Amino acid sequence: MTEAMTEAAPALEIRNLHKRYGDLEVIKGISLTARDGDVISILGSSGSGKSTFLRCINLLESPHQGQIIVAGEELKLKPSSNGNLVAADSKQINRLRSKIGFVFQNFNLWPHMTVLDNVTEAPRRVLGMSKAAATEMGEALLAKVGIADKRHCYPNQLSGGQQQRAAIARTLAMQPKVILFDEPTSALDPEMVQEVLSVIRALAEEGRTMLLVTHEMNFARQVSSEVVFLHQGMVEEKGTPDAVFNHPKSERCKQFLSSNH
Amino acid sequence: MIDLHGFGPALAAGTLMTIKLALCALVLGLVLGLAGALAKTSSSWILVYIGGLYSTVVRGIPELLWVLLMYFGTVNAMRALGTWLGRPDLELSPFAAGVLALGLCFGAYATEVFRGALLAVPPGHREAGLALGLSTVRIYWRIILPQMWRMALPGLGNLFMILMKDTALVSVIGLEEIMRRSQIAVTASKQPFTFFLVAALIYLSLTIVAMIGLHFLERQASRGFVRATV
Amino acid sequence: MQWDVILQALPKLLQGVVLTLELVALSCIAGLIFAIPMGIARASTRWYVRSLPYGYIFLFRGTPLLVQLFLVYYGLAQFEAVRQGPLWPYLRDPFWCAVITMTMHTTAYIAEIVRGALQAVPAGEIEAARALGMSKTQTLLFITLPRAIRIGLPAYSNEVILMLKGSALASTVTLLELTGMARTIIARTYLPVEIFFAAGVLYLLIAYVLVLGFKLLEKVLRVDTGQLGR
Amino acid sequence: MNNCKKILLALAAVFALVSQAAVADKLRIGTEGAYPPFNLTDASGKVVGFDMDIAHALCAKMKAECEVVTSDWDGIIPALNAKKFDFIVASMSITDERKQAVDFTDPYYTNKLQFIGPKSAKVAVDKAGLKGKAVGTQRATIAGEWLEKNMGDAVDLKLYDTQENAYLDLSSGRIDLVLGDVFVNWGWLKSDAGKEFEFKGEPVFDNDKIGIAVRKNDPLREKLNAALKEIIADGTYKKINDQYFPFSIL
Repeated sequence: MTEAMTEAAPALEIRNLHKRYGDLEVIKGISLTARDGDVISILGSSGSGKSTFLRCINLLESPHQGQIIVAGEELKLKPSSNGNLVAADSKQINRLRSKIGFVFQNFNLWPHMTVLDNVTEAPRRVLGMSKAAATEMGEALLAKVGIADKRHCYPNQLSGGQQQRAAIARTLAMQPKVILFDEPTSALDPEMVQEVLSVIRALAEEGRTMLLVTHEMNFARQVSSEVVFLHQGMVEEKGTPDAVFNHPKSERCKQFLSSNH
Repeated sequence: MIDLHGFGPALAAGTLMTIKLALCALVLGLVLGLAGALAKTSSSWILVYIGGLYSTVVRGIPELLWVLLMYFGTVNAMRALGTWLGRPDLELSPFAAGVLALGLCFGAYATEVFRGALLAVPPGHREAGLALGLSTVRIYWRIILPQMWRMALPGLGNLFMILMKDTALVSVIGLEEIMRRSQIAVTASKQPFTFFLVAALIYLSLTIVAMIGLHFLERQASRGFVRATV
Repeated sequence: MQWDVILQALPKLLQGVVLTLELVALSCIAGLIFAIPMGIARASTRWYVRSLPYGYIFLFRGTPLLVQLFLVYYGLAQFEAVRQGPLWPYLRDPFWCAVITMTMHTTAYIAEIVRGALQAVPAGEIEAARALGMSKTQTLLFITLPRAIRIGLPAYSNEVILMLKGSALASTVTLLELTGMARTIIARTYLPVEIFFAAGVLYLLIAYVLVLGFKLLEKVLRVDTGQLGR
Repeated sequence: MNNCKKILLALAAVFALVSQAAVADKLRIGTEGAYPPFNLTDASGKVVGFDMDIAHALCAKMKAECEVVTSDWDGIIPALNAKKFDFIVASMSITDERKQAVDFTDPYYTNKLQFIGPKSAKVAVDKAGLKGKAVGTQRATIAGEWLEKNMGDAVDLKLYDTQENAYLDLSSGRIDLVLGDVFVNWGWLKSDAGKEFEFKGEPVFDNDKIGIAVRKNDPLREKLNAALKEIIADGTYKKINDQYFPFSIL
């Protein structure tokens, strides 16, 4: 958190975000600010809207209302025919997306490319990096997540934990301002959870700005600078890990924590 | 264009012949396909081999060639069969040859469709039947086949559409279905575009009717099942 | 079976094989080129983009190839305007008529394969590309299409085999491809069983080689691993 | 065993396997039905033409009941040998090659082969004049054979399933010439479609005897020959001839 206050604008700011499917409102006005170096864990029971919220941030889902501001630059939105907000400027959304990394629950590696190609594809296409430079960087990132020896393998030859680490390397390759983790360990076998968490922990210790939707309570408690508890599409409780985990004010949060421990 | 130079009734008769041909070939093909699939999924390697040979060889040779072969090539075999039956003049009419050739081809493709559907029935269902002490035949008849039918239906529907168009090939052995009638009309009228276009439209309407029929069959067959959304 | 007749006919039949292969290769490659944009349009979420390809696909899949071939070859020549038109040098040649018809026909089928394959690419993989900041076009070009090609390849190889068999119809517009050659030889020897048998074996051989080739291609493109998760 | 046979026979009947074979006392005339004016199919599906009139006259003389079966031309001899019908009246030339497969009656008319082409084109019908020309004719005919034997290296030979299709391509300009039976060509030139076309050169082959084909060693041949002699003798033949052509084609 050393350089957190040196920049005036926060890395990511969400204001009053709403999302509905038809008549069903699943996000009912969530605001959230992540300053540089913040690690914000988002907790909540299934159906509380935490994954949807995360996916709205880089418009994988179209929100219904709200503002998204990345490093001081507001994402231009316009209403589409069905009432959703969509990106008004396709160049801008692609640029901003490249600043927001996203790690999926089920990795979504491209199975027809090697691990290294998965990592270098976006830097080459989006950032216009040369093949050599992208390869050099890709290999370094794969080494960093501990699967340098797997760079020429195809995703399906890897274990789940290795695949998720490759996916994290793919995200890091874009040098994002913020990384969003959408339940990165819930598709993994228990013995592989730790290897992924240790990679995320290392990123937190580097001072990366991250939003983390997770069910790993202990992990959230250890790495987070802030914890947000969602219930039925709204922020129910919010604060430091100590405040939320040890002294929850809301009944629902207490229930959730006791049943998920 | 309305009376089509007097060939309207002839084309209608041809359409009727096409429908008859397609339906007869369908029946034969379903029987062959089911037999082929049961053979290919059986535990006897000989049956597996025969089933595989059937579907591979038949699918590798043009339908047109099968039609010609079936008409001209079966003479000796039919004569032998006829002698045995006490009817030495036994032979294949163009209609029978067409039904056999098209049914044979339909069956080869249906073998694969049925096989896929058979394998898609969860093995647990069979095991449950075995655990309850049902006989193998009964398990097939009461548990596997009814489920398989539902899964095979879309594939079979596609094959039927293909079959209906392949009936045009039987025109080369002189069966007076849509295509042959159109060619005769072209000879008389010297208007190939008009009559082949009419033929195309007839086939298209047959396809549409078949699609509608298939839609209802699929609805019928999927009663009691929740349709998968993805 | 008169083997010497087959042996004598073999050089002629092999000439026919060459023409058959030319027809299939040209139409299947051209068909693929036309089918990719058509399949993409067909998979569009906007109705006005997908309706035109839908109509095209429906028309060409709903009518027999034989009718289409006769319409293009004999039908179009009925019109003076076509005979004076700029395309006549091609349309007067039965080879190009066959290639054009087969291409138009197979384009419809391949477009459906492309559409199916595009829609079968797991949504997550496309999201991953979008989340990394790739534009829609970049995602389509570098992620979705390469992935769809692998998903669609087995179906495409089936279509190539179907066109191999469909090419037999070119014999009805004077082309001496394998079936045409066989029929011409039979017209002189009156031995349909022998010659059709030989032609059938040749078709099987070509199909076999094509299947092997596609298996190899699937291996190179790692199609099997691409199917995980489906 | 007997039951088994009965079942099989019933099955065969279901599939119409015996649809034509069952009527042993009826004679079946094989023809193409696409070769005007000799044999063609009219709108009602009936096969008519010179060949058919001759065939029916022969049947009347033989006091036999006859029915007409059509077949594609290039399969017509195999079909005869496959007992799809009993004799072929389809303007078939008597050739040595065909004689190896079937027997022929005495000729019932004599044909010539002659080229036709567009009136606007000047063509000499010899090897030099035909060089590189696209010439169409029907597959498995004497015209096709003649072209292959005599002009094979000079012309671009196109073989059609029916003579009519060759004419269609001649009118569309795909081919330069058609070689065919002179009477058939004559009939087509007289029709609307043939207005712009004319005979080119002299007949190239003028002793093309047309006969009725029967299976090898079939006694039917002698019966047909006798009937043929009768209809020529009693004027029936001439009557039919005059309906179609203003000259004798015997």
